[in-house]
Amino acid sequence: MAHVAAVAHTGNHHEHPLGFLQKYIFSQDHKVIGLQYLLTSLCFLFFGFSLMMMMRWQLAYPGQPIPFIGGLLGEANAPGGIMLPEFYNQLGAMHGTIMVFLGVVPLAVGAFGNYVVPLQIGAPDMAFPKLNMMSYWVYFLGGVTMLASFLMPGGAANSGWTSYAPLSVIATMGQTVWLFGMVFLITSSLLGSINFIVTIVQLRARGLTFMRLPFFVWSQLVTSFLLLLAFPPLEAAGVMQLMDRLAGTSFFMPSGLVVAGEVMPYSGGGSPLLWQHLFWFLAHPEVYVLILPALGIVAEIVANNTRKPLWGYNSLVYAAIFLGFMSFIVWAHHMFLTGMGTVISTFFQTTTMIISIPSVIILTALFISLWGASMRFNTQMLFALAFLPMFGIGGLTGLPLGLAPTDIHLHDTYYVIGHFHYVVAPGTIFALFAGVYHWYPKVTGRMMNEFWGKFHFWGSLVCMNGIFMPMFVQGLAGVSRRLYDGGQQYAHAQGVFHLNEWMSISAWMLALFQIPFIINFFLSSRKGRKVESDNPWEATTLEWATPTPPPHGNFTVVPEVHRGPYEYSVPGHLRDYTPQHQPEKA
Amino acid sequence: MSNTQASNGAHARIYVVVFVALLALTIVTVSLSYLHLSVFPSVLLALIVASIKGYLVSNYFMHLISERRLIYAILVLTGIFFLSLIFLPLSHFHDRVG
Amino acid sequence: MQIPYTVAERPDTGVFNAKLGIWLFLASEVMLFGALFSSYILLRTGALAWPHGYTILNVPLATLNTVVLITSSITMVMSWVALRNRDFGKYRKYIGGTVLLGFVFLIIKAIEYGAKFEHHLYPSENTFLAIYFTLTGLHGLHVIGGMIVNAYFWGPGSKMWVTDPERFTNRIEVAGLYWHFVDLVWIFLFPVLYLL
Amino acid sequence: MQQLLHYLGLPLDASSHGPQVDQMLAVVHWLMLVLFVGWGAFFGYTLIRFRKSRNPRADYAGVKSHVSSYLEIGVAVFEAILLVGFAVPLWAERVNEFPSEGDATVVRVVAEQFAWNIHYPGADGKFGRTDIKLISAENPLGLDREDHDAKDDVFTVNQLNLPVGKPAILRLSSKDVIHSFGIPLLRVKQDVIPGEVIPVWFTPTLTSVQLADATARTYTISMKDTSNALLSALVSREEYRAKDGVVIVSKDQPISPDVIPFLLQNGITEIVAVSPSPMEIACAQLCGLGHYRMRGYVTIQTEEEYRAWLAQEASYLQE
Ligand code: HEA
Ligand code: HEA
Ligand code: CUA
Ligand SMILES: [Cu+2]
Repeated sequence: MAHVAAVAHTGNHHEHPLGFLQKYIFSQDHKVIGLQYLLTSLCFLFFGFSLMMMMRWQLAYPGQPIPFIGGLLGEANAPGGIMLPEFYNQLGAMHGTIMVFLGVVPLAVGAFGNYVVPLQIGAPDMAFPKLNMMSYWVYFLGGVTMLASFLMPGGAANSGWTSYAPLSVIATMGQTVWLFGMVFLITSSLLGSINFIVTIVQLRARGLTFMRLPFFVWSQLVTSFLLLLAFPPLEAAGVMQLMDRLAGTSFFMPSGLVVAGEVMPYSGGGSPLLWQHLFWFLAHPEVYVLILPALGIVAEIVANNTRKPLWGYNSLVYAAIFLGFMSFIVWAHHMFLTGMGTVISTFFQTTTMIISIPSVIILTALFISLWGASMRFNTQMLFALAFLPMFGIGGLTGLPLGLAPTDIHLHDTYYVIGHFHYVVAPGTIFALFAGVYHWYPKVTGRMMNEFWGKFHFWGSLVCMNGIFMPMFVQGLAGVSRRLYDGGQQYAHAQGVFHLNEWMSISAWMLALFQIPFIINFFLSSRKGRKVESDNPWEATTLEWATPTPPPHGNFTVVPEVHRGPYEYSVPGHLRDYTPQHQPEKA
Repeated sequence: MSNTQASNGAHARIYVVVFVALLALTIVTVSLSYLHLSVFPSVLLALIVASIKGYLVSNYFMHLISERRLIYAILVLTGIFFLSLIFLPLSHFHDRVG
Repeated sequence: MQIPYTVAERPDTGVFNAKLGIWLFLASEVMLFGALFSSYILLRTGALAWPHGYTILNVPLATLNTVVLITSSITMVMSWVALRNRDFGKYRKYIGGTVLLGFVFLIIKAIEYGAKFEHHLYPSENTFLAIYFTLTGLHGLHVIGGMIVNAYFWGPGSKMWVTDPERFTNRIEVAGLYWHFVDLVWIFLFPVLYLL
Repeated sequence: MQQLLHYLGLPLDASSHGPQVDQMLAVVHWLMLVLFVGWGAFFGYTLIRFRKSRNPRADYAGVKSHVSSYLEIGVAVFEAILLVGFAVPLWAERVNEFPSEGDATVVRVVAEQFAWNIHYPGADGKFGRTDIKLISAENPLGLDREDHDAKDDVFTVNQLNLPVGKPAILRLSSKDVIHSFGIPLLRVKQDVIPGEVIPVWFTPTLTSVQLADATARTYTISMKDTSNALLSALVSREEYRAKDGVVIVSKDQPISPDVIPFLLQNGITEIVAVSPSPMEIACAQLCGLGHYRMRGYVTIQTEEEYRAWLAQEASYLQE
């Protein structure tokens, strides 16, 4: 992608040329930083997926040596190529952590947000370019720290991505490194979210009122607030867990713990539930951080490829704001079974049911937007369209989890795993793929290959469902999650255990279908068809009003906005799209 | 620079008054603690005094009093989440099975 | 294109960029300390016994520290007033004083910590001391952070006064907002930990 | 719908409150299905009807009616009914309306990495004193046998026996980390939090024998099954004899792989088999490297059998 950034710097602003380091490594240009985020987070996504592919082998064929790479994992992790339970737990915890904090969020917010938001609001850059650069490098540091944790004695963190105390407090060194990694990632997110909010509030172009913002920008704004206010409590909790581990305090350690026959040397008096509250205070909003930018991307692409305005733009915006607000007060629906009385469980069940309504509104608005369309089925549209029912399945299966009595049977089973993977994998990841295909020509000036794009799409769609649909069956049967042998020994799992093999094969097939994407992604930046105009998709939003690729400073003329974001097929207009910056009489 | 171009001398005088008030309130809160009241009244009084001091610092030193609606909106939102962070876990601990 | 509203206020929002930025940052800080206060309350209500802070901690020293911090707050705000009166010399004195008072605060804090360790009162002793050390330690880190920023604006950072006085004044205002917030946190920490 | 859920994997239930949980699961899944099929049909139709080749110029206004608002209100109302009509009362029954201890079997369950210690109060109905200092390999509960109430206390590891038809109250606690006490067939699950004692209650409605009858399945066997791990983990529900009358597999015996050729030789191609312990305690919360094998067995007996079992366990104490 090197030449891309090179072109990006032909802008007129810097009289004195920047050195290589300042241009590509310590760049303060939001577009270069966005690309740095993009490449780093895609690598992490792939890495997180690879960890899961190893786990899926163990689940499908428990106790059999892993082919090809089994021998490379080391005697401490997989003697004779056979994975140990300790190692399985490390892989699980790191898969969750990497996917959420190092893969999807940096991709959705760091990459797409950084690249697209300033362009869509007609700004020359983010409000604080230095801070932007710092937030990338702190993220990078956090990522390296997480990776390094695999090299610790005892390996990486192995207490789940949720790191429930006391298990995590008595865990091996890897957990300490995990906590430090998280502190870096939280810091990076805080810097980033402040930057986004200030940018969106302060740097909007003339005429770009809040109700004219593209929905993607709205989704980033709400997301930033979630990150800003939900992350600090986890940072506090992380500090307390570090204290418990390093200074021997008892924030999360109750009195009278006996581990493996040994009385623990803690003074006691702490509470394991305190950790859970602080963790989920972040982690529930976090899941909306995973989904909101995805909804934003889907909305952009749906509007663009239906060639008509989004139906109910206002309700979309209000629903997103309401969703963001509510997401702060539903967290304890992850804790129904920690011994909740009627009053508190009723509160959290009610807020959980309430929060499903804005999701229904958003999805409904997107569905209705399809009515009367003139749909183009390019690759990004296929991914965006598939997102809708996939998110639908994931969201709908959240309902029985959100009601405490049904959660009794489903809690911590594969039903939960199925629920959230439908929202994050064929949901968010599809939306992110869609975003890559959609904005690729703006970034590189070249198109990605459509045939291989569609191949990537259909293969991924089939395989994703192959992996995650059987999980609901296993969950209904009562199979617990995080089982090293996939539940092989349990009587109630006997009828559904054989599904594991199918799911694992689907997962490896899914990996095969990513190969054309990776090749397409890199090759097209050199060999792809050149775009004929700055606006190849004939879109209305401001990012398409820049030169391709956008130079440093973004716009050649200061943009001014005259209308809402999705004025497609306006009656009486010659063209079927009317860009936001087009003056009234033209 | 958000406040109007009032004379800065006047501002400086306000700051000194606030400073003296803060010192006085510090003495108040420390002396209250020597009364060794029972838990509830002592917590209440200490929090009231601290809130007054907080009010003075935020309103004058941080000139929140002349700040814009945008800032207030952010702080109100934060306040709501702050309260839910404090009170929801607390109510869970008070409404437990067993 | 230049990034707009780095100095001037945006008419419809009424703030310049950095001011919005620092208030957002402070909002996140409220949640950070909020989580710790929440933990304090939960641990205390769940505890069988909870010592009164004054039976273990040194109230006179902490009172002195409260006075030191309040004083540093007024010098901080006066440094900003000085800049608005275009009196750079006075500014240097006040901001320098703020940094020094920060030092004094830390030294007193260190004496307090030292006395605790001498009596073998470590964070691991009980949850009261755990939260005491965590809260005051984190607050101390914030003081150090503020001192670094202020020292920078006292020294090398103050060059901007010559090139862009408006922007420099804004920076001091923003640094001040942070410093006052650190003071504000202490105003709550002090009674909660020492007096109750 | 309930049938469909069972078909999809939901196991049979053997507790008195289980049917209510299942019914609620069914109602929620109805809502989900209706929404999914309804919107799915709409979605499918728009994809065909409004593709570019069929509809070259998009309609700026799109849908003008506000049917969708009614739909959203409908979903909200339905969720409110679920909440008020099902979820809240059902939950209240689980956590507030405990039966009186006099009418119930009261048992302590102490979880540890990676076992379930079950503590019965013995004939006096009183749990003896425990002390963490006394914990050892032989005394996982740290039971103080000097204590008067502890003299007749019985404990087992990973084996929970309960009488059928009588409410059971389990007091859950943990020695080390968080575990989760789950019995899928009873629709019971409760996190076990160290430092706390959390009770759960339920009434088993089927004995293990009845359960075995209800869950027995007919398996068609072939030569391939000599290496079938699943089959070898089962026990036969019937007696299978060779043509000459020799017993190949007797009732309730495991089906070892090497008998399969004999069965086939004698023309037996179908056997009725069942898991030897159809009801299990599954640990649902990650609790360390042995989480996957933290499995307990539940035996539901008639009142008499249960008493006899307790008496027998108590008799070991004398030795
Ligand atoms: C992006 C991520 C994401 C999203 C959006 C959601 C959305 C929701 N989640 Fe989920 N959830 C997770 C990620 C997510 N979740 C994760 C990661 C976990 C597990 C964490 C762990 O334990 O490790 C989890 C766990 C989880 C639990 C805890 C379960 C347990 O541990 O026992 C609960 C319980 O209430 C829950 C509820 C919900 C609800 C009610 C929604 C609602 O917001 C959903 C609202 C959406 C709808 C109601 C859909 C609307 C659909 C239509 C209108 C029709 C569609 C039809 C067609 C498309 C044809 N989730
Ligand atoms: C955003 C979150 C996210 C995502 C996307 C995924 C994606 C996937 N997850 Fe995971 N998962 C979690 C979050 C996520 N997961 C969490 C939080 C847990 C719980 C952990 C815990 O128990 O603590 C979990 C647990 C979990 C389990 C349960 C393990 C257990 O309980 O023991 C399983 C089992 O199959 C699984 C499977 C998968 C699979 C097959 C995918 C696939 O969908 C992966 C698909 C990935 C891709 C398609 C990658 C695409 C990338 C590229 C193609 C790169 C291109 C690169 C360049 C161009 C440079 N996940
Ligand atoms: Cu015990 Cu998992
Ligand atoms: Cu949630």
